[in-house]
Amino acid sequence: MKGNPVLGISRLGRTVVQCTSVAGFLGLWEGLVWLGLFPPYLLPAPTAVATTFVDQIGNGNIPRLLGYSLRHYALGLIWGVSLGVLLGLCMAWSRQLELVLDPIIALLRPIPPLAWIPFAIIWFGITTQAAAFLISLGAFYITLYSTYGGVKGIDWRLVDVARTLGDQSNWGIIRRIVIPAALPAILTGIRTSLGQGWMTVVAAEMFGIQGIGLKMLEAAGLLSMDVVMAYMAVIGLVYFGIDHTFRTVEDRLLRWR
Amino acid sequence: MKGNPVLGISRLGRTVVQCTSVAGFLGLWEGLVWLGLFPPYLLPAPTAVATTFVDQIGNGNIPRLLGYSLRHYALGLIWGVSLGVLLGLCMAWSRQLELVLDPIIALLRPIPPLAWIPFAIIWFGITTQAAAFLISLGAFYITLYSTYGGVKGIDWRLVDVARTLGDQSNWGIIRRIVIPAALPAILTGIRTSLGQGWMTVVAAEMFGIQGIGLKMLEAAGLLSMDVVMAYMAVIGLVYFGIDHTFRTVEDRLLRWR
Amino acid sequence: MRSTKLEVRELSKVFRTVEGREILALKDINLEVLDGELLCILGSSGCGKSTLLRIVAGLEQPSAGDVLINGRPLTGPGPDRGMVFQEHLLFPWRTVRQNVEYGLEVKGGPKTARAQECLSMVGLENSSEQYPKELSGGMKQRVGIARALANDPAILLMDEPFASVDAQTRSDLQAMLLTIWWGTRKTILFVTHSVEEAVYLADRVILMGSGSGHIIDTVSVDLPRPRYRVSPEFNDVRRDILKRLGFLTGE
Amino acid sequence: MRSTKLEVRELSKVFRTVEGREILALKDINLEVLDGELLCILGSSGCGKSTLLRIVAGLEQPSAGDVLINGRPLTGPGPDRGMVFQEHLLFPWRTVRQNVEYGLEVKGGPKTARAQECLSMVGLENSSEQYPKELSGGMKQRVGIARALANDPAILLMDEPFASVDAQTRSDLQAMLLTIWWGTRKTILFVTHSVEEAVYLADRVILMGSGSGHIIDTVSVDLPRPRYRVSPEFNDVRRDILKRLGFLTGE
Amino acid sequence: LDKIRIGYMPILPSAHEFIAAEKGWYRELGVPVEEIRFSSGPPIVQAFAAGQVDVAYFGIGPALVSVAKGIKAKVVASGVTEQLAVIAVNSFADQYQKEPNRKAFLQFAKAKGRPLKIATFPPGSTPNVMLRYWLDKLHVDPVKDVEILSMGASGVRLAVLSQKVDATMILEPIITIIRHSPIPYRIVVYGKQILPGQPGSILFVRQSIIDERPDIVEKLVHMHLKATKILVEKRDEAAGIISRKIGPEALPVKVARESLDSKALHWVANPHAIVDGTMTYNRFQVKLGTFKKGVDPKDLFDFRFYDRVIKAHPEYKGY
Ligand SMILES: Nc1ncnc2c1ncn2[C@@H]1O[C@H](COP(=O)(O)OP(=O)(O)OP(=O)(O)O)[C@@H](O)[C@H]1O
Ligand SMILES: Nc1ncnc2c1ncn2[C@@H]1O[C@H](COP(=O)(O)OP(=O)(O)OP(=O)(O)O)[C@@H](O)[C@H]1O
Ligand SMILES: [Mg+2]
Ligand SMILES: [Mg+2]
Repeated sequence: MKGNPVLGISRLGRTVVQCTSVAGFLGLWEGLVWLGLFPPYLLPAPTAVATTFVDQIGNGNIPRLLGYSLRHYALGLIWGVSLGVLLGLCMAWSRQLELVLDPIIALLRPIPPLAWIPFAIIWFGITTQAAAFLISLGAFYITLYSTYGGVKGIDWRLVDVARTLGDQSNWGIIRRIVIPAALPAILTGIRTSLGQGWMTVVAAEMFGIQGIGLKMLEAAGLLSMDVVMAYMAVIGLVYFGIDHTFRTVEDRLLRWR
Repeated sequence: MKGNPVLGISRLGRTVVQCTSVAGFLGLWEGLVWLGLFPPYLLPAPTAVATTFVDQIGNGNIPRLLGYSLRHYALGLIWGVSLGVLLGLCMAWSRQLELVLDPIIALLRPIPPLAWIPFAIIWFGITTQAAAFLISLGAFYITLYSTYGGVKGIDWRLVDVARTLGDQSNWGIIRRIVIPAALPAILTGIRTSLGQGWMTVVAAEMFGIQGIGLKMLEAAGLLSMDVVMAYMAVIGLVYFGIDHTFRTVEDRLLRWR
Repeated sequence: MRSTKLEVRELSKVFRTVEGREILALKDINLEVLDGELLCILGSSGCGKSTLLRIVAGLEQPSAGDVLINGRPLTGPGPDRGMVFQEHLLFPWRTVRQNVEYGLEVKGGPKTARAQECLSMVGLENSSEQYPKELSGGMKQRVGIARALANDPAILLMDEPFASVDAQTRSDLQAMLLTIWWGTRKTILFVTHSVEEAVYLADRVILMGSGSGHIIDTVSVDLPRPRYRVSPEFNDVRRDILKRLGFLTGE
Repeated sequence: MRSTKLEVRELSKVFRTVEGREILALKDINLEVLDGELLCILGSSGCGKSTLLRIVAGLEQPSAGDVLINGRPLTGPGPDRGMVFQEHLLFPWRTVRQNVEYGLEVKGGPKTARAQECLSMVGLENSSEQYPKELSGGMKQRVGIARALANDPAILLMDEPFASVDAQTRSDLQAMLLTIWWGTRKTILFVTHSVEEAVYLADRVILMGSGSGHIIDTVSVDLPRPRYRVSPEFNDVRRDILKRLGFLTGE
Repeated sequence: LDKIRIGYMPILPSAHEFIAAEKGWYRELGVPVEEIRFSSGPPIVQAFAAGQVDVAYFGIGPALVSVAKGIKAKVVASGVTEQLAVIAVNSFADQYQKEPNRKAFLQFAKAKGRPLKIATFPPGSTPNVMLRYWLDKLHVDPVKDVEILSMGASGVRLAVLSQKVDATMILEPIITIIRHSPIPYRIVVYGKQILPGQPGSILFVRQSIIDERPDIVEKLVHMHLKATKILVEKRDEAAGIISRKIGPEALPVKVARESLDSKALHWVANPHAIVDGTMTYNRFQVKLGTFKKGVDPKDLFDFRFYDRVIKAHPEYKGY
């Protein structure tokens, strides 16, 4: 008896309601603009945004700028996640390392990645590295602590089982028990990093690094709010795609759950 | 048998190791600066940061700017969290509302709060409201979905129990069963919002809204990196305090767990 | 002669799964329970015991047939029937006392004295300010019983309440239940899949067929109380029931 | 005459809690287990049964005393002793087959054929590609047994393996265990707190005192196999053990 | 030296850079050139400090910040002077026209119930310093009597065009863009009325490049003068280039052409001409507390390249 009572509604019915709901929302919005209640720079019409969106794909802006942004994103995530997972494992496994590193990380962690922007710029300039640095910071803390928590929280009796089955070496236990048992937590950490990282990309680029974020700000300076919104749509769509893909991978890896 | 093997180390021993570790880290950093390997505008010495920190408290800058930032933060959180919790409850309770609202929210959610900056400025100007809007967006989505998930995931058999004990009205069940049962999830959502909101405050202020974020960016433009770092320390300390306080409240509210 | 407290007439229940398949959980159940009787319903996993109890509690609608209480048809859950669940299902955010007070709170009016009284009945007067997580499995079941008793229901529905505690605790709880039953003269429907438990507790045992959802037999247990589990008479009744359930055909 | 497989000499175990309190879990345990014997250890909750088994498995260090296997002192966990746990403790991310292959994988060399063989022994040859979450409680325990058997250990240590399955499944598993034991002639240490289970399975039953961590008595069960749970002789042994455990003093 | 990185902003004072790039003059330098775009001066200072930029087109303000913080670099030429203007909402402009002093600000605040909101570049940038200089001259308290909001070029445009601020101290082409938009704002004062001879943008070069490759620096100064000549004499051509470089959607050719005629632009390349103005400016920065002490002109200027180019090419004399 899980979930609240289900209305007798078919799969098709659901889809219809959902589409109607979105269509109604967009229609209302378009109507508001048509009524002339708002100047288009305060609220561009959905149709205008759609046209601009197609234009910006046609003139190659979206693919090009998205390319830059994804590069920042990928680089930052790769660094942040690898370091985070590695150090998280080590800290959960070695009490000594934990004692030494934990206070330093606890000291730095409350500073949000975006507060490092000035230093990112002064250390790396207005470059891919600066954006990647900011993204990797967030991903690092998140995956570090999720890995650490995941390893600490595994059912340690499974390690006993492995030992009775003849598995004696640390590396054997880490590889065959600790990592798979902590995998759900690690993957959750990575998924959270994907979300925060994407937000960081957009914000970091607004400080002058080529990419979608900068383009949005520049368009806003021209009061081309349809362009701003077209890029918001790009951001949303790409994130949706990334999250969806990752969830599929995650479900596949954790189908045993 | 939970947790990995504990080294025989006393409470006092732990504290000593932790302090040594932090002191070592700061000492190393100070040493690097003293050796003249980096000019102070690339890496200010911890002692310089500490002096600046005291100065900025003395001249009233830190209290004043922190006041602005906390105002943005509090306003944004209050709005975002109240709306999120309320709508989350309604959506989890009413299948109709869920069907209508879910697709619209799912459409907007992948757009990170900071991507709304241009619209925040154009709708609200360079004001407290603009910052609060951005913060409330993040808090709204997070608490909405955590509340929704929390309610969906409660043990619905407890509702059966309540009914056999004579509790028949929806409002009685929501008040006495659904909310307390979903409280852990709701509080987790609020805690996550506290973190993301604080990051958003700092970033949003960098777009010209008075507060700590702007001050950091201005100081960076003057290459006063000691000031930047002093404000990073403020950000870290305040967040640490907020998080710690909330966790205490949370533990208290959930002491039954 | 004792009056009929509860009557179940031609009761059937069909579940429809999400894929649209139909599951016949109960089929043509007829049952009469006397006022103050302690009736055990015995059957293996999935035979429909819980479904029967949930229908009587008003948590589930029958597909066909009626349930009458004091001759009046059932309309839904109500404080005249208390239910105790196998998984205890205490409200974890409420203390022991607050759990027991739940029904009284809903009704309104004074509650602390009555809650304390019910807690005494189950021997937990000293744990009233603890949270469920701090209790052992046996104590949790006691709270579940006290909570169901708080509303002073005429009928107590118990769904394998002692299935997940260890043997020693189980026999303690059984003895306690008999004491309470004796003291309050409630009508009790007690579901179990342990033959020993049924023979130890029941005035009458209803045997349900495995997987078929219907009653295959009824056995009256006429042993005097307190019953003694290793006595030859006890063993005889146990053996008789096992035979009727078809377990001892190989002998 | 059969040789001694396992010898426990003056074994004691003291746990120190985080607050520094000492808990005496085992006190002066002496035990000799013959090759191929099926020994049950019977005692109530907290009497130290699991601790004893964990020490024999090499997962815990004794505070005093020795454990000898084939006359040689123990050095740690090893593939010569297989262990089966109450909570089944399967690796949830591995399929049934991969669970059983674990020990063989650690050792290196071929594994699939041996895993399949062990799965056949427990009657699960057709579920080898399923994940633990897809299995019923009884099936999980079977996999746990197959996994322990895969290394072909001389000694099988079983810690209340059937405590959390329902009665029917439990008796099926008991029968299966006897078949395997008969076929492989392994030495088995079987921990339980069910008197009935001990009498049904054991060559010899060790009774441990509740809370004291020592052996209070040893009972040989000389009933022929297959044993019949409701026979008067069975009931006699059961009664004898209950009496020695002090349960029937009130009679 | 394997490449030269040049930082610029999408505003007219960087026009020399646009022309040099568009005309392909950089090929003459003999090393590859990387152009990096910034939204305001302070980020260029940071990038300069990070060693990510070798040559910068920015204001005298950021140049002073850099030198004061110990970055080794020199001003080798001036770009524009007196390039700023204050634009404000008509109601304030009217008031200020009647009473060009603090009263205008107080009147506005009284009428609106809040102080005048002025958007400009961040502290350390030339517009920000000049705004404060102006307010200081008028005895206006920069904290109580007005609200100063600092942001990058896009932010200023967005804030002004959506009328979220009442005024701005800004430079071309944003001045012309705002004048072209239908919003009720107009120019209140020009830079030259605030500080005559006020230094504006400059060409700033890292010392290591001056030391290692003086030939390249000389070529850069030469290009700078050539570009100045085009900006003054061939405004139609220059407007096309500027519009292309900033982005035609951001700055249509027509607007670019008009902004070249703006009264807020004086193309002055001669670094000697801005020394006095710079020192006045620097003294004000010390007064503001940005620096503890003033900068020595010797640490800031390097006139050799300008002098050498003028000697070799007398046709540029006067720029
Ligand atoms: N909500 C439901 N939807 C579909 N089928 C159900 C539902 N509830 C119960 N069933 C089915 O009805 C049958 C009877 O279930 P019930 O829970 O009453 O058995 P039970 O006798 O209580 O078993 P157990 O001893 O395991 O508790 C089972 O086959 C079960 O799968
Ligand atoms: N790691 C430990 N640290 C401290 N005390 C322990 C530890 N393991 C067991 N004990 C204590 O040792 C005693 C014996 O525990 P053990 O688990 O062996 O009992 P058991 O007979 O297996 O009980 P059960 O039937 O409940 O499984 C108990 O009092 C227990 O609390
Ligand atoms: Mg049931
Ligand atoms: Mg145990």
